[in-house]
Amino acid sequence: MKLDSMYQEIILDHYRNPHGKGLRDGDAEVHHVNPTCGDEITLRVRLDGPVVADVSYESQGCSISQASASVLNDLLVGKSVGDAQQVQEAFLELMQSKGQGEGDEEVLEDAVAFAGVSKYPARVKCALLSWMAWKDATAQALAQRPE
Amino acid sequence: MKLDSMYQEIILDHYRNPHGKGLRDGDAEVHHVNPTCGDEITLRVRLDGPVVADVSYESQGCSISQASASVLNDLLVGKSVGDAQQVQEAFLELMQSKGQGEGDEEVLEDAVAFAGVSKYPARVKCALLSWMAWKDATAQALAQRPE
Amino acid sequence: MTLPGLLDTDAIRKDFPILQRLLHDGQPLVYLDNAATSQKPQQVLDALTSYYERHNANVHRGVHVLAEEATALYEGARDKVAAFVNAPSRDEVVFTKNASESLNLVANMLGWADEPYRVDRDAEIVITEMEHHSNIVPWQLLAQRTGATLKWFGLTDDGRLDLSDIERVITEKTKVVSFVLVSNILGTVNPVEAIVRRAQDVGAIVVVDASQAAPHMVLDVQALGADFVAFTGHKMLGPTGIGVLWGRHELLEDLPPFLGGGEMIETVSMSSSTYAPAPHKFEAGTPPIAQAVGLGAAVDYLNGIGMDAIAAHEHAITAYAVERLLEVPDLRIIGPGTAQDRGAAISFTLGDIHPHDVGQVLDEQGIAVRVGHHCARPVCLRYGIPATTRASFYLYSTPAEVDALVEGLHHVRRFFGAG
Amino acid sequence: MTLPGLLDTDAIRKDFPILQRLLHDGQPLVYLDNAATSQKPQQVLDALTSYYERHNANVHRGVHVLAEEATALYEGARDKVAAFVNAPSRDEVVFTKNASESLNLVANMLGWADEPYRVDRDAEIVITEMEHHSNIVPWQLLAQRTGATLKWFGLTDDGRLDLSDIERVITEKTKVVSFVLVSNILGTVNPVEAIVRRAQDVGAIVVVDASQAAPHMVLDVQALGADFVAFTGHKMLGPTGIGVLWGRHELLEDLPPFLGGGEMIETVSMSSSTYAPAPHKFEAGTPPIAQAVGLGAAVDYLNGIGMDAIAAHEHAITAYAVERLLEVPDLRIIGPGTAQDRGAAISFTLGDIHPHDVGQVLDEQGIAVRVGHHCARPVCLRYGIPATTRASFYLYSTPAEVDALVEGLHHVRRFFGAG
Ligand SMILES: Cc1ncc(COP(=O)(O)O)c(C=O)c1O
Ligand SMILES: Cc1ncc(COP(=O)(O)O)c(C=O)c1O
Repeated sequence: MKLDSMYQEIILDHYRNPHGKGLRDGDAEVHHVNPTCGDEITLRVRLDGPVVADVSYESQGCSISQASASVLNDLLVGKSVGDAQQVQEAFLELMQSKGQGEGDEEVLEDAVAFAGVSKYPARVKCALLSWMAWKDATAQALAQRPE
Repeated sequence: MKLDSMYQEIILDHYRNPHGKGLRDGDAEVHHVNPTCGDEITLRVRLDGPVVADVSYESQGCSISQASASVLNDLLVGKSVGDAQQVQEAFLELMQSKGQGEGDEEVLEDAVAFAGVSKYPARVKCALLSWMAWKDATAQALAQRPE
Repeated sequence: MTLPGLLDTDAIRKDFPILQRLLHDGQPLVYLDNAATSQKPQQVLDALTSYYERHNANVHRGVHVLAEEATALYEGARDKVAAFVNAPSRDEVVFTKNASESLNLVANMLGWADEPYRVDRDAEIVITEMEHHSNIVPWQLLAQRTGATLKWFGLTDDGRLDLSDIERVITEKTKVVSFVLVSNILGTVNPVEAIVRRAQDVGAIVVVDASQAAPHMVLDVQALGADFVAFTGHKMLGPTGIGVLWGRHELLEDLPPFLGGGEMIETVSMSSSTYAPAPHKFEAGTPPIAQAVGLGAAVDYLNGIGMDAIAAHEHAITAYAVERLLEVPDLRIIGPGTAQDRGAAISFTLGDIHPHDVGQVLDEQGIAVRVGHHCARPVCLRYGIPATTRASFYLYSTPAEVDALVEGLHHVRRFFGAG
Repeated sequence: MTLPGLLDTDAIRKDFPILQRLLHDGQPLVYLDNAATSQKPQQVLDALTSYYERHNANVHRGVHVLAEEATALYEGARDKVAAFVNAPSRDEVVFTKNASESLNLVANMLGWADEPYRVDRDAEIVITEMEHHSNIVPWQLLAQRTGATLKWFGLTDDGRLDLSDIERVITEKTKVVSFVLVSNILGTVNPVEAIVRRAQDVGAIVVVDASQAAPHMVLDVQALGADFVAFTGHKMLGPTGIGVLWGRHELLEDLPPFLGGGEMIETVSMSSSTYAPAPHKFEAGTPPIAQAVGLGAAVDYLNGIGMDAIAAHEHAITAYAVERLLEVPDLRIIGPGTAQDRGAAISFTLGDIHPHDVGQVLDEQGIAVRVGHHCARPVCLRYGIPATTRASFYLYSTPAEVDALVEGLHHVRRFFGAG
């Protein structure tokens, strides 16, 4: 069944047991909405020197957007901001691949499971919601830093 | 040629030599425009007791609207207001007949020549312009009368 | 499965080419997204094609054959729509691009109007919590831009308007009351009379959003008693790109224009202009000519079946659907729980499976429903849910499609490990 | 008759079903009313039909197959239009219902904007005396409603903009300059650069009405240097019911919305709403989906022929038409008397025979021209004439049609006893 390519077991697992959910202290907070479907996320980023110390979030949405936030938390927390940005870019590229990309498992780990989502234009935005929020929040956190 | 049914010789004559054109004294003046084509008329009505003493006008427009004003002047001046209104109604009915009406020559005289115009929806408004202006001006002139 | 009151859907479905389409691996299309937009019968497509192939020209102002034919077709469509809603005069029918434009047109007219119509900082505007965004945002913008106060009727737990405090909501300060006749998310059919009576008592203008009514029931603007009625072509078998605003003649005459341009003028000079009489005053620029012609053909088609018969068909399907949906475990209908005073749009939640996921898995089975807030987010907020899944029916919907939906929902539950 | 630069009109005309039509007693249609609206090739009709027969659904917000297909087609049309006008970003292309709405949209945005864009009582708005009513009335309304002052460039005797006092017309107070790129009545192609330069010097927003340019020449919004460019689908082989507003990204982001409703929001609650990013912010309600798809097909068709080739064809036809028309006694061209810097619309008067009569007698011969003030009444006032007869050409026009027109005009003169 074609659907299984989108709803990988790994995605459903993250959806049922999201990692790192809940709002904790952060250096910057953003609220993003997917106006085409109403999914929402409030996301905070805490940086510790060059490192993404925490990404915490409260969100509402479908299995794809929820699982994606959970995977993001897994992948980015603990990485340097630069490395995390690379992961974010790789994920964005995968999502824009219209079902063509497979994703580099070295970089994306569990997130390669989203490859199948990229075939569904309406769901790509769900998958990207938390990643765009993270990008925005991180930019704000960096901008606030004293020179 | 079908066109000849619209451009009766009589219409072209009135167009070339309009009767009663020019503005003279009146009891009421109106300015009507045909917004779909830009034809314009300024028309004055002078009443003398129950009688249409004069209909004078300045106008700009096509052969149909010009000839129609000229025929109107011929037909209505000198009639009682009541009779003139009957002629106006008969003309309106003819114009709305979509090529079906012939017009009562007893009532409409030269104006029956416009029967062919009623086949051309875009030109019906040209033919009616002066008649609607006359109706409006007469109503105003009557309304102004001391009781 | 046959139910009393059903139309001959076998015959009707033959008129709709898209209903023959197979999806995915040969699944027949089960189109249950009619509240979003309807499908179009061959008759409407033919009207469009024949307009473009034989008569296309710009309307009004032309003395050549094509221009006269196009004008007659366009104005003929106005006659058809006027008759369809029982308008006292054809001049009360304004063609717009969609219902949203129709509603914005009213809001803007009232903002720019002179007294007694003018909505200004002392005025109150009344809407309801179940409005489509297209009947919320124009009034929010008007309120922001004039300083007027926006008020609204809340909702009861079973998806009805709470009119218990009608005297407090609609007051002497109320200049306009705008509400939906049939909700696109809840399916509720609202009690027009009570609202209109109160609005008239205080001298407020009444605007009815009939976008979900015109396609599905007899719509009689005179019986409604409203001042303006808005609806949209694409939901009633017509093309996209055309909407309707019906308005009472005196109001259309008195109120100022909205969009300025060609067609809506009487005479223009550089320093000032005068405007054509209604409806042209409100139709700036080249109108949606082919779309009006297509809407006229849609109206002919609907009349051919009969709006009463369509309403009866949908009522039967809706009653059946409500009954069968409630068989599905964890399914909660958002809106009236019976077919009483409700239209053919049924929103629901399915346990904690997100509507996006419900819709996706149904789609895989060829079943097209809509998921989300259906442009009525305040309703979701009111009922504390992020979104709903909505199935909505029309004259070509069948009980077998209801069965397919129910079957599909069982599959959804199994897929997400809930069944 | 062949002229250098002509297209293969035999082949092209086969694509246009209506051009095969016979009028009256078997007269072939000579369609010279292209400035009012263009005819549509089979390719555009097929795109419309196939949209409705296979893919029709409401766009955005849908997870089912049809909704995804319809969205891809609609947004794909935006990509095509963006490429057609060389827009830096697809998000700068807003779909409206026609050029008139596009122009009203800009006028309204500027009226409701915050500083520095806001047009208020201290502001000056500059247009020209050769504008279409759709680029006059919106600015008159804006001026009336804000107290701003409306100013305009006059015309020279040979139908050009009189820019001699440009420094006095466009001043530090000027907030917006809106002008037509190619006049629909005079045919004049205006000198964009001089106007844009002066407008930019004083920090004014520049709006270009490209309704008569987009169909006929390469339109490159980046080269133009304007802030907004408006045009309309039906004049460029597309359906009725769709227009375009291109706007610079920052402006679309900064300026407030116009129509409110579904599709244009980010999030709505009863008390307030936030708006989607451009272009959706300006597309309230269900958009003209099928019409956008049709316009996309029209753009494909135009690209297939090549806008340069189309411009060359029309230039050749126009030069030939000017030359031949001037052979007709008492014929006076209103507008530039040569094909230099002019489009393919040629207005003229014929002695004192009223244009309505000219048009009627031409129609009898199957020749469709437009007569009247062409929604540009100030031009008629300027040249002291009540109206003109206008012949306008397009990519399917032939020298033989010019000959038929000239023959027809001789007949008109004979008919009214002038020849
Ligand atoms: C120069 C010009 N501007 C604006 C318009 C208005 O276009 P539309 O009627 O499609 O809104 C037209 C055509 O009528 C035009 O020729
Ligand atoms: C109740 C209601 N009102 C208004 C609208 C807006 O209609 P449109 O999108 O055609 O403008 C819709 C449909 O989307 C609707 O369901």
